[in-house]
Amino acid sequence: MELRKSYFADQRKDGLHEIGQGRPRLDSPGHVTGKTAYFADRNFPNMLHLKMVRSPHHHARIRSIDTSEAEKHPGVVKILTAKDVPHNVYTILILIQIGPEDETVLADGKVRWKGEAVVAVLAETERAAQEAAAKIKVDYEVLPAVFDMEEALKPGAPLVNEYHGQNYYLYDSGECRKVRFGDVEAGFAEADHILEQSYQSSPIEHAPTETTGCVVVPEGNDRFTCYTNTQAMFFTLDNASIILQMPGSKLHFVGGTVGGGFGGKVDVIVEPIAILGAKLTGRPVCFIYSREEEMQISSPRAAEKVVIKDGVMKDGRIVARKVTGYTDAGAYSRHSPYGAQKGAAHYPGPYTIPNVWIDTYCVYTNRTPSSAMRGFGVTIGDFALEVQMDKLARLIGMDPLEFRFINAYRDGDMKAHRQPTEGAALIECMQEASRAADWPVAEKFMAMSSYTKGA
Amino acid sequence: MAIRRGRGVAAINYPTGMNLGGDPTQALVHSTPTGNFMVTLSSVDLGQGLKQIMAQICAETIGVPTDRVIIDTADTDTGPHCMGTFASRGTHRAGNAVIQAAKEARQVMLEVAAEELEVNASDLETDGEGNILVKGAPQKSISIFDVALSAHFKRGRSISGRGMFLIPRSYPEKETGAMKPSTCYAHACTVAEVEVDDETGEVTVLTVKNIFEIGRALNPRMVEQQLVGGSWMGISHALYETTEPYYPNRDHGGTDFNQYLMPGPGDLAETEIIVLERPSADGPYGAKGPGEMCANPQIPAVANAVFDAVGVRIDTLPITPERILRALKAQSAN
Amino acid sequence: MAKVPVQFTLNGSEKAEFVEGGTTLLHALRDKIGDTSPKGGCHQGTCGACSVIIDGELKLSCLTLAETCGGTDIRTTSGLAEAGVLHPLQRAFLDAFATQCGFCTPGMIMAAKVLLDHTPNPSRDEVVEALSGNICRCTGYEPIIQAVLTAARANSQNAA
Amino acid sequence: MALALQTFPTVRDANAALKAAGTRYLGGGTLVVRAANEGDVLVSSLVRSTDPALSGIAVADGRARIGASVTMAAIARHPELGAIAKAARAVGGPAIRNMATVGGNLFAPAPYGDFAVTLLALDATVSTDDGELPIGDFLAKRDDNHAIVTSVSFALPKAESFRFLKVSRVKPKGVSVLSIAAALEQAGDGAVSSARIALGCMADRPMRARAAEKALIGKRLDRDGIAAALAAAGEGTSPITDPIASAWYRAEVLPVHLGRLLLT
Repeated sequence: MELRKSYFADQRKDGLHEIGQGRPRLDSPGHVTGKTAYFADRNFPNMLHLKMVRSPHHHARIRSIDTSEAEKHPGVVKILTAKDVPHNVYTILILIQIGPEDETVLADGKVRWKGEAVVAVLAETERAAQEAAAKIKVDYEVLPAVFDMEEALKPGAPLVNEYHGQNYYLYDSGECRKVRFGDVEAGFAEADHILEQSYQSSPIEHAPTETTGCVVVPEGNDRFTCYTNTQAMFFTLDNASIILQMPGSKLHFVGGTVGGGFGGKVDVIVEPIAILGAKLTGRPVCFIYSREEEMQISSPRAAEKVVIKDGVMKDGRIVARKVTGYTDAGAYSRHSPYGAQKGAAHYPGPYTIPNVWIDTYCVYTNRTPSSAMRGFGVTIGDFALEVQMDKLARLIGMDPLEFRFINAYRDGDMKAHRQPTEGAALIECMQEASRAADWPVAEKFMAMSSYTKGA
Repeated sequence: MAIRRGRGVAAINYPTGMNLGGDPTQALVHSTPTGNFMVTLSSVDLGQGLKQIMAQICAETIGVPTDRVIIDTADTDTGPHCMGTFASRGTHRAGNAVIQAAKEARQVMLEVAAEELEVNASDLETDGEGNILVKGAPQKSISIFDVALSAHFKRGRSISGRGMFLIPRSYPEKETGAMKPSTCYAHACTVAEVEVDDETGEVTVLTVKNIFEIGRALNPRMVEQQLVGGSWMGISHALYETTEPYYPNRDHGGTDFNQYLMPGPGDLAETEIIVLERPSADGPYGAKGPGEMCANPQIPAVANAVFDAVGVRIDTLPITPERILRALKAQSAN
Repeated sequence: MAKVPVQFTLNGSEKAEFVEGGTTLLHALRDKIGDTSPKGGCHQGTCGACSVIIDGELKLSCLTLAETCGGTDIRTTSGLAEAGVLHPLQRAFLDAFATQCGFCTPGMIMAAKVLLDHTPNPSRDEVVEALSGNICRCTGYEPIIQAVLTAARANSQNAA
Repeated sequence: MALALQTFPTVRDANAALKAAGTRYLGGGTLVVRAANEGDVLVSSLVRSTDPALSGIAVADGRARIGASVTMAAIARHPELGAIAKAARAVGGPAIRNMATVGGNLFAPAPYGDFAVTLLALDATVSTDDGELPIGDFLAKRDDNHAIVTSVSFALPKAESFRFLKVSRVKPKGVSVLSIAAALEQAGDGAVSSARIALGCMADRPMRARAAEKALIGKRLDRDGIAAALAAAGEGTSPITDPIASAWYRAEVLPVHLGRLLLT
């Protein structure tokens, strides 16, 4: 890696003592000796293991659940169903006033995705929990399911989630988050070329080497210590407090040393049910996702569809951009309404475009609920935007890098969401890329600056 | 058979911190009797190195070497609230909270030192090595070790501070979407060079040249770690990864690391990283959040390079050999 | 429940435990003996985080039943440093900033150790092959490859 | 119930114990211990045998006999098995190769079982206490097999007459998009005199590409000579679809990779 100090030197104070120094990491000696303590490295006597019975169907009504055989299985200590969870219907963003509550800790009457948690089994060993789980009989009435976002948005599509009442998240702005800037239709009318293209992704897993999990220990004083690899301590504690209807003062969360997160450990899934298990049995409980659960049960990055329509001039200026983004939330909200909204704030990308129209939808389908991941709301949008930029450049016969210089945002430019640009540095990154990759661009672009339009 | 070569470029920006703000983080800093500094947080280290960076930020602000700072984090019985580690917010939000707490502790430290040296606190500075000096008269000095002892056992002062950082929440205007999503943005431009086997659709990423503007590289070695790993993940997203290979069909989802595809150690592109620093106005020592955005520009850069190589557009991620081969067959059929 | 005795040498010291039938070596090491340096990343044999060295060979402790290890010599990353002095591989991982979250690190170091035990001066390709059963999600592998190559060079200089 | 492991000194005793319901044979553990870890409660009991015959490698008179417990790593490093070392090295990473056995590989469902593909191309014989079976017959009936495989034997190919290719998405280790093993004899003029080609991932278990084999006889290994074989390569295949690749893709690239292997 090279630090190119020549850029922005006037804005930077060098000569600090600790900042800017490549100091060795204080946690690395623990990593290389295997001494770093992750949550699962704590072992407690009499610990119970929690295994989940999951839905084999994408969408089904639960007619009945029979746990009688499983309860008799040797080693089984407790079996939990929806009725055991004090506040079973929840949503995590309720903490920042984004509702409605739309998800069940344990399925109650219905399952909405294949893999949804239905019954929790607590047993002396993992093996006993697995054997007992296999003896639980759930009688399902399979319902029609919808997997495709466009199908889900059509009238008459199977309703995924009754708590929403329709297969999209209802923002205060309506069925989507909107950004309106300038007059996009006038921009298209004025443009030399119009290009409308559609981009698609499928779900992506965080795949941290350490799977999601926690170990909960009753402290004997009506408090519970939860050793967890959550990415957000109080967010998880406070949501657990709501779900369990237990004062936050009874909960003690310990974590902060995590074997990779990438956004995959900000849902509140394992902790509440494990705490409930510890409370009802009075024993330590561990609930750790298997790798298969991490891959297919934990929230992935959402699949997205992005439709971009651009109006571009022969001289390279983009004069209008309309973006319609669809985020496949799966069956429940989790962080997806936030992510779709973040997309609306991000479009039309780091470019100054006078006429912009953005709609971003959060769509419900019968698949594993998606949630946050590294680059949340932006990663797939950037793929779409930057492939579109390449297509536009080729459409007008211009070098793709030069085309970006023409449209790059600079300090003071008004963004579509009506904030003036501050601290821009796209131009300088592209100038350095031109040099590093031996991709020459016209001298006028190498002379540009993010500071002002004229410079 | 032909191996065809192409290159592509992409340029991106990325917001630092939770979209629309409203995401507070607090920190507490106090001195031990011998002048070591404890930073108490509830922020989570996912492996990116938050603990180390908070130690360096505290050390810089107090004026001691980093090895005199201890990080106590993520115990909710002791650490004050942090919204969490996500949205490229850890360094920016927690770092600002640590600076505020450390500044308050530093002020008490300087006041105690001023009493010991019989000067005004405003005339004092730190040398970054654990000493407090009188500006312009460095021979007149006292060690932070002695200041802490004095504060504890002689003067009854608590060398401590509280920090809180909050970007007030912005609410989007319903009809126009007017809003303030973030206060600072990181930037990147990537040029990728690929080879595509036009009989099998297999892609080899030969080189990626990544230029990242990240505000300030607080610890350049750790910045490098993030950026190299992120660049790998970007290529991985471009060409390999999905839990639903036949989306929206739900069948054949991978359940292990054999089926969930990511580039192995034999698939690595030659990776060049160049970092620019335009300090952010409100970042700790000018820092922004580079951890997420570093994995974004490779995806479209690789996609554009594939087109440059073989003349087909794959607008669906991941860009698998199958998708390329199907497109090549459609291309030759036309 | 029926317990079975197992006895082996772990990092030079004798261990004897009773385990439940079917207990993997990974669980025996972590839950019974208290050596948590091997990590359970998948319990499928696909991530390498649980790698240990048994009688000189790299093995996956998650797929090895403890009761099949009677009389063996088992080495783990926690036993690599001698009297607090880091092994050259551990030193090289530190110097190369080859750890981020650290969860894959003990397994990586085991895989690298067996390589260097048999091939003191490996080529890059040999390092890549040696690490190929171990997943890292943070680093992009390159710093780890560099750490192993550096450790090999340090070893050969010491030997010279 | 905890998983019980019974160890027997002889294959005979182990075979007897294997008859109990819910019992499976423990080889290297890469299949059966994984299944147990993943919650396969149908397996309640494991059987293994320490019979030394299971772990021997014997090479004599141009034939090799490899005990069923011999690992991929042991094959890869055996000085007299150099011709097939590449195929053994194609299995897993180093730790898996130190555990995975020849016997286990015969039962590994696609996309695993690359070494079995090799054994099929070598026309190996699979031995159990019940007798010997040609590997093709063994693979066809492997789901009903209840006798412990004790060894495999085959005529050792000359290095230049055995070719192996495994195509993976992930390098250097990754599971198969497909694998191909070919045992080819050529006459003095270069014309192919005999050919056995085995394919992995082209069905749920290794299979022979008999039409391609037939099309190669009498042909030289050049672009024109192999054309008919490549055209026939897919005959009788029903490739698997899995997270690695679809049946369509596997079918499309089979002739490409077969062509490359034959022209090397």
